[in-house]
Amino acid sequence: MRGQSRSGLIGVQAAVAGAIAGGALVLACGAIYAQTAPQIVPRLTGRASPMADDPAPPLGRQITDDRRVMRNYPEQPPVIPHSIDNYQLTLRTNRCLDCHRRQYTEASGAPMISVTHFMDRDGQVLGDVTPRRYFCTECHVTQTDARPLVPNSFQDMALSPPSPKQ
Amino acid sequence: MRSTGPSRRALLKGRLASGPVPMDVSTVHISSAIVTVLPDLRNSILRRLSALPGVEIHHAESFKIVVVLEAEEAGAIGGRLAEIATWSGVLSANMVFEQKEQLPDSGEAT
Amino acid sequence: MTLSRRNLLKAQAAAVAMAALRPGRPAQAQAVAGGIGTLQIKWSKAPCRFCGTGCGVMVGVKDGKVVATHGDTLAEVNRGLNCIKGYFLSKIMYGADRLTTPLLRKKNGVYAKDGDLTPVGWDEAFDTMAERAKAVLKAKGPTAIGMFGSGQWTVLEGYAATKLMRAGLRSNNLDPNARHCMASAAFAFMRTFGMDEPMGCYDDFEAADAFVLWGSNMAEMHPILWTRLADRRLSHPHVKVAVLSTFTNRSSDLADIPIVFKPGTDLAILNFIANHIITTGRVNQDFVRNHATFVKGATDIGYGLRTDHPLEQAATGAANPGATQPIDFDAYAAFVKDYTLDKTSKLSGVERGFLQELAELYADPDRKVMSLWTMGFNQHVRGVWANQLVYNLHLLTGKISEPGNSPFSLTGQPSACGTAREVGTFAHRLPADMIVANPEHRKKAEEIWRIPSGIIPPKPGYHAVEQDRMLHDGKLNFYWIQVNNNLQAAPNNSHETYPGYRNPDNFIVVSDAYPTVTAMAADCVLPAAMWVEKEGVYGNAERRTHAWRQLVNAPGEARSDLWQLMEFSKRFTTDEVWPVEVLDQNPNYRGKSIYEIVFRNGQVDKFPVGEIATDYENQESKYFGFYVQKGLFEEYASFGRGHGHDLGAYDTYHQVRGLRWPVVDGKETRWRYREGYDPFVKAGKGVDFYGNPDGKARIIAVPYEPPAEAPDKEFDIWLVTGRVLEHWHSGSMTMRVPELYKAFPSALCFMHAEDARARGINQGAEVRVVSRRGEIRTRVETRGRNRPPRGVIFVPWFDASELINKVTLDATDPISKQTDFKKCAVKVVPV
Amino acid sequence: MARLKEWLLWFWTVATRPSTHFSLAFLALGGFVCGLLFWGAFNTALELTNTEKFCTGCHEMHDNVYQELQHTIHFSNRSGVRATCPDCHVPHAWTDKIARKMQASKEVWGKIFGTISTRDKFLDHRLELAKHEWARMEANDSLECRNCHSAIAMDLAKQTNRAAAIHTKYLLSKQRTCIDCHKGIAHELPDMTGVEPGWQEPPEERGRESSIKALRRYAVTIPAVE
Repeated sequence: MRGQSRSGLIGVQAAVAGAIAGGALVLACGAIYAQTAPQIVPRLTGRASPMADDPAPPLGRQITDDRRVMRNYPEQPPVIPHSIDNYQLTLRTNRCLDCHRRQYTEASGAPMISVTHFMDRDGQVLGDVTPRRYFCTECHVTQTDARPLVPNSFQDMALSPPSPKQ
Repeated sequence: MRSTGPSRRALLKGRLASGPVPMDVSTVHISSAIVTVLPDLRNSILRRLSALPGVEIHHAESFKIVVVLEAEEAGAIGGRLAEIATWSGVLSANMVFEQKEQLPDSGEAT
Repeated sequence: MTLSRRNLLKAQAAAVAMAALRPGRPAQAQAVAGGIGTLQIKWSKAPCRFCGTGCGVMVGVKDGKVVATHGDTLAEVNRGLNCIKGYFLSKIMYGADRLTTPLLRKKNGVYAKDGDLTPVGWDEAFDTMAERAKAVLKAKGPTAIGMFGSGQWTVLEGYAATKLMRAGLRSNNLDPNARHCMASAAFAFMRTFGMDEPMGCYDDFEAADAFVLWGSNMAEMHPILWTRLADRRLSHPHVKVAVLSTFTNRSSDLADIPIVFKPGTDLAILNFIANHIITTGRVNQDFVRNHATFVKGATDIGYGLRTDHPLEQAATGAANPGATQPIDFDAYAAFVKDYTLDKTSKLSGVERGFLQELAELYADPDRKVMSLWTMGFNQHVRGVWANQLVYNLHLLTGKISEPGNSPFSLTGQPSACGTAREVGTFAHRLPADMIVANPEHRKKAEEIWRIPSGIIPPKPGYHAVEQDRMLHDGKLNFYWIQVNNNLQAAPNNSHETYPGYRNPDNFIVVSDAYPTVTAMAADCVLPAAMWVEKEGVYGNAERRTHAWRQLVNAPGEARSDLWQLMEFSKRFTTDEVWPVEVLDQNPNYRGKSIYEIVFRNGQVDKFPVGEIATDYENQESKYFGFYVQKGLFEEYASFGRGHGHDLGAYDTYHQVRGLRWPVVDGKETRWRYREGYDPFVKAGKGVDFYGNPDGKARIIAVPYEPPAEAPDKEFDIWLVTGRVLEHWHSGSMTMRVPELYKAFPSALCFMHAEDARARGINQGAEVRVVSRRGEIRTRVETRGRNRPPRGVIFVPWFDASELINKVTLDATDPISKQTDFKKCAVKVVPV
Repeated sequence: MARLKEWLLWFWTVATRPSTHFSLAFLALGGFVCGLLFWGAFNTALELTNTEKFCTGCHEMHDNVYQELQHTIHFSNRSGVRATCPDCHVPHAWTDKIARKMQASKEVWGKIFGTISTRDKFLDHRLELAKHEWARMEANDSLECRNCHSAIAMDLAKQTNRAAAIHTKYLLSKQRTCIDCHKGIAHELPDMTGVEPGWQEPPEERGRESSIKALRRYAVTIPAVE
């Protein structure tokens, strides 16, 4: 998601600039990727000879720098910036809540689970995390240092220019 | 500072504006929270809230108050919320939304 | 006016909080994901693009691009939640290597099988295709052309394809990749109830007292249904969850009864439970007497391998695997008597205690049980049996067709039910559960399609695995693949699939949005519009039909599969593809283009473009000059209306968050076959399995039979393949979303630490996974989310650079022809 | 049989007769040597019971806790330093060890009566079993952890900010001991309802200015995204 990082933009003028650049990017990508035959990116397109046995590259390393990463849009679940190896998330215990549950955040210093997680299926706000949200890893995942295979030209809503109607 | 537009490299890598960070910008954390309060203590809490630095009251109902918080330093918002949560008459102060930004220190023209 | 970024953010923050204040408000009203009005985001509903759960999402569009998505609070299925994939839907269409122009293998400016993929125009692509297809038709007739579709086709695309192939080009060689996914479930439904698809629905999650997962890792594969199951279990302590699998996985984390059994022995466990129910006298006698009959199935039915394979030669029942003969209750009881606790425990390697607890969940008359299964059951050389054996348990106890009592077959693709099954894109099927082999059914279809009788060929076509074999053997020469990545998905692909694609006699066309392994191995690649780049309809696992509008345009020259099928059909005439005698009897069909026959028959083109919602784009309709989607839907719906497959009016599906068929007088049906819920059950009947003429369901007696291949001295370990949460199927969409890719960047070999040590393999080391078919190189994970027992490894198949299907065995269930991707013998050796 | 009887008789007569051939010194010495031999044998035997091989010799341990251990960092890690069962579950000081072994004799009964002979039963007893170990380690200030992980030897700079902050706040200040926070690091956890995480403030502490300051102090140690 660093791809959409807004760092370095100065207010809206720059945002517009960014957007135009974004538009340009799409065209650029169009130009780079479409006009010629598709490039070989083994993990996506398979290898040049798909049935060959080539070495498996080393595994990506987990990112554990504790840095919050900007979301692509408000309702995107934040990614997990720390290791969760062997964190137990079972019928009997929930290691995530040991730090992120409201009553523990003060001592653990971890961000508190947002109130949206307290709403049950019928939209009632409960006293604690709703059971339907008990398994945190359904939506929140850690990241490795693997570099994206191809660019993603997704456009941040705040970077695209105000439409002419306005 | 025009140079902070997306570099050609950034462009090819599909990174929007991941150019160098200008020196004179600072981090700002903007977040919103819902403060649940006892109705009869609401007004006093509203007063205390408005007194807090970087806290704006956006909307208030009988026992729910929507506040927008702003801080320069990570965790300060959390701290402030934790603080609010300890006030008498406050049932809970829950963060709903947080965004981290790099913006110039000078408040830009609106 | 421009708004300060800071103020904008504050307004956005406030808006989100305000939305949180008001749960359950219309999702449009909380246009929060886009912040506030100044952001000018238009929100529209759509079903999720991924699995068969069928979550509703709100899609935010700004300046012709999808800029945000979030769970639809009004969608019954997910009530505002999404899984990690769903939350990243906004990015799946924007991988920079989207295909934006047709590609054709060319050398010196002309088509050549050994040429390089070169950008061409649509006309050149279609002309070359038509030329090849006509040559093949002339030389070998319609049985030499085929199409491989998908449960990711919209209902309309699937319907257009099946109609084009059967009514136009006169070939039944049309099969969906759902054959690899759902076929066993579909066959079991037909054999047991005479009618496809579940009787229950997702509402059962909130009503059941026990959940039994038979080979389904819902925690990763159906996350939103898992949230509903977890919700029920965690907020109602009396609820019990049993998870059966061949390895410990994330679903086991919620299990009260965690069971890991030896591959294939689930059949024995199922028969043991039936035996337990009978011997403890808990059979629901009334229900069984009034609503069930007993049959005995053919045994030793082989493994769907090539007929010259020794295993097929040896199988005595392989000739007619689906044969059954009627028996009575006593004969059935005697049959399952062998499956004692001891025998079953020994065979399956499961503790007696767990087996008893599991059996009690079904036997206890006061417990409502929901059985759930996916690929562990369906991708099984005895998949149809496994499905039916679960129905046995629910029928013996009468725990069926009512809230909470529900044998429920989950699906893997967004429209596996809606398109692959209901529309009938299988090689042997027609719409609404009809089959090509039945003259009555063909007649009905020909009438609705307004084509002369005798056009639809009576012989079922090649199924998925057979298609690959026929391509390989050069009997299938023109092959069009849409919305799927079969070269990565097909079993034993380095011996059967790939050689077939590269066979010089064959012409392979692939329609896809991205350059997949399959596309790169094709001779002609057509750029496809995807998801909300077109108007469409999906049908999920609970019979819910859900429609969406076109919200953005596809990039470059990419066009929807529907447009491609229709435009291509213009290049054929009846004189070229229909038999002379039929044309002689029906001269008025002479000289017509297949396009006119199939799409301009006065029904499909009945609705004017004017009926399209004014504020939405609809490229196909504007191009062809009539409301294509509505016309196709209404003609298709006429197949099912009046006999339990009823669909509502097309336009209503754009208003509601989907409706569960049968839809009668605008009312959906939640539980079929039960009076009071299902309008087709007459008053006083109570329960009526009206799919079968006698109104009764079949309880079948079939034994445990061993898998096609088992570990031996050389290939000493079981291989199980499957998916992971972060990636969907072959990963062509999710691998292009940076967050999802970074979360799970490559395939792994999940293995038991002791197995690894025994082979001198370190955690994280590179290994070769080798079978009699082929091998891949990957890395070993002994600590991950999947924890196989000794003697089993698990390898996901999403990674195009580590094609595990080079290793898998192309054995299928002999009845459903669905591949068994869960059981073959391999060895793991250090590199 | 008769032979044996004869021999016993002979031994008895000899043994009861006062020594005529051997000096007292020799006898004493002999006794001492025998004593040594016995002692050595005893300790050797004791050590044999202190190996992972012995612990996982019975299926209760092998099929449950040992399986779980193999998925954890204490079983395989970067440097290959590995903790075996006794490293964490048997005290290293001799007296504590004997004490632990005495307790263990009770476990032998458990084995004989098959208290946890199946996974099913094991899961039922897990909470009880876990509580024993937690209590023991709380009592000895997580002695077995500290045999390898010495608080003073921790390089806070090498830890993530979160870990460093929390270790500073709770471990270095001796407010908590390892096991308070690091439960279930080597095995699956039992039902944890009612078991609060180690860093949870005691009720009277909560909401105090002090801990808010602590939170701030901790928070600023997280560098901003550049």
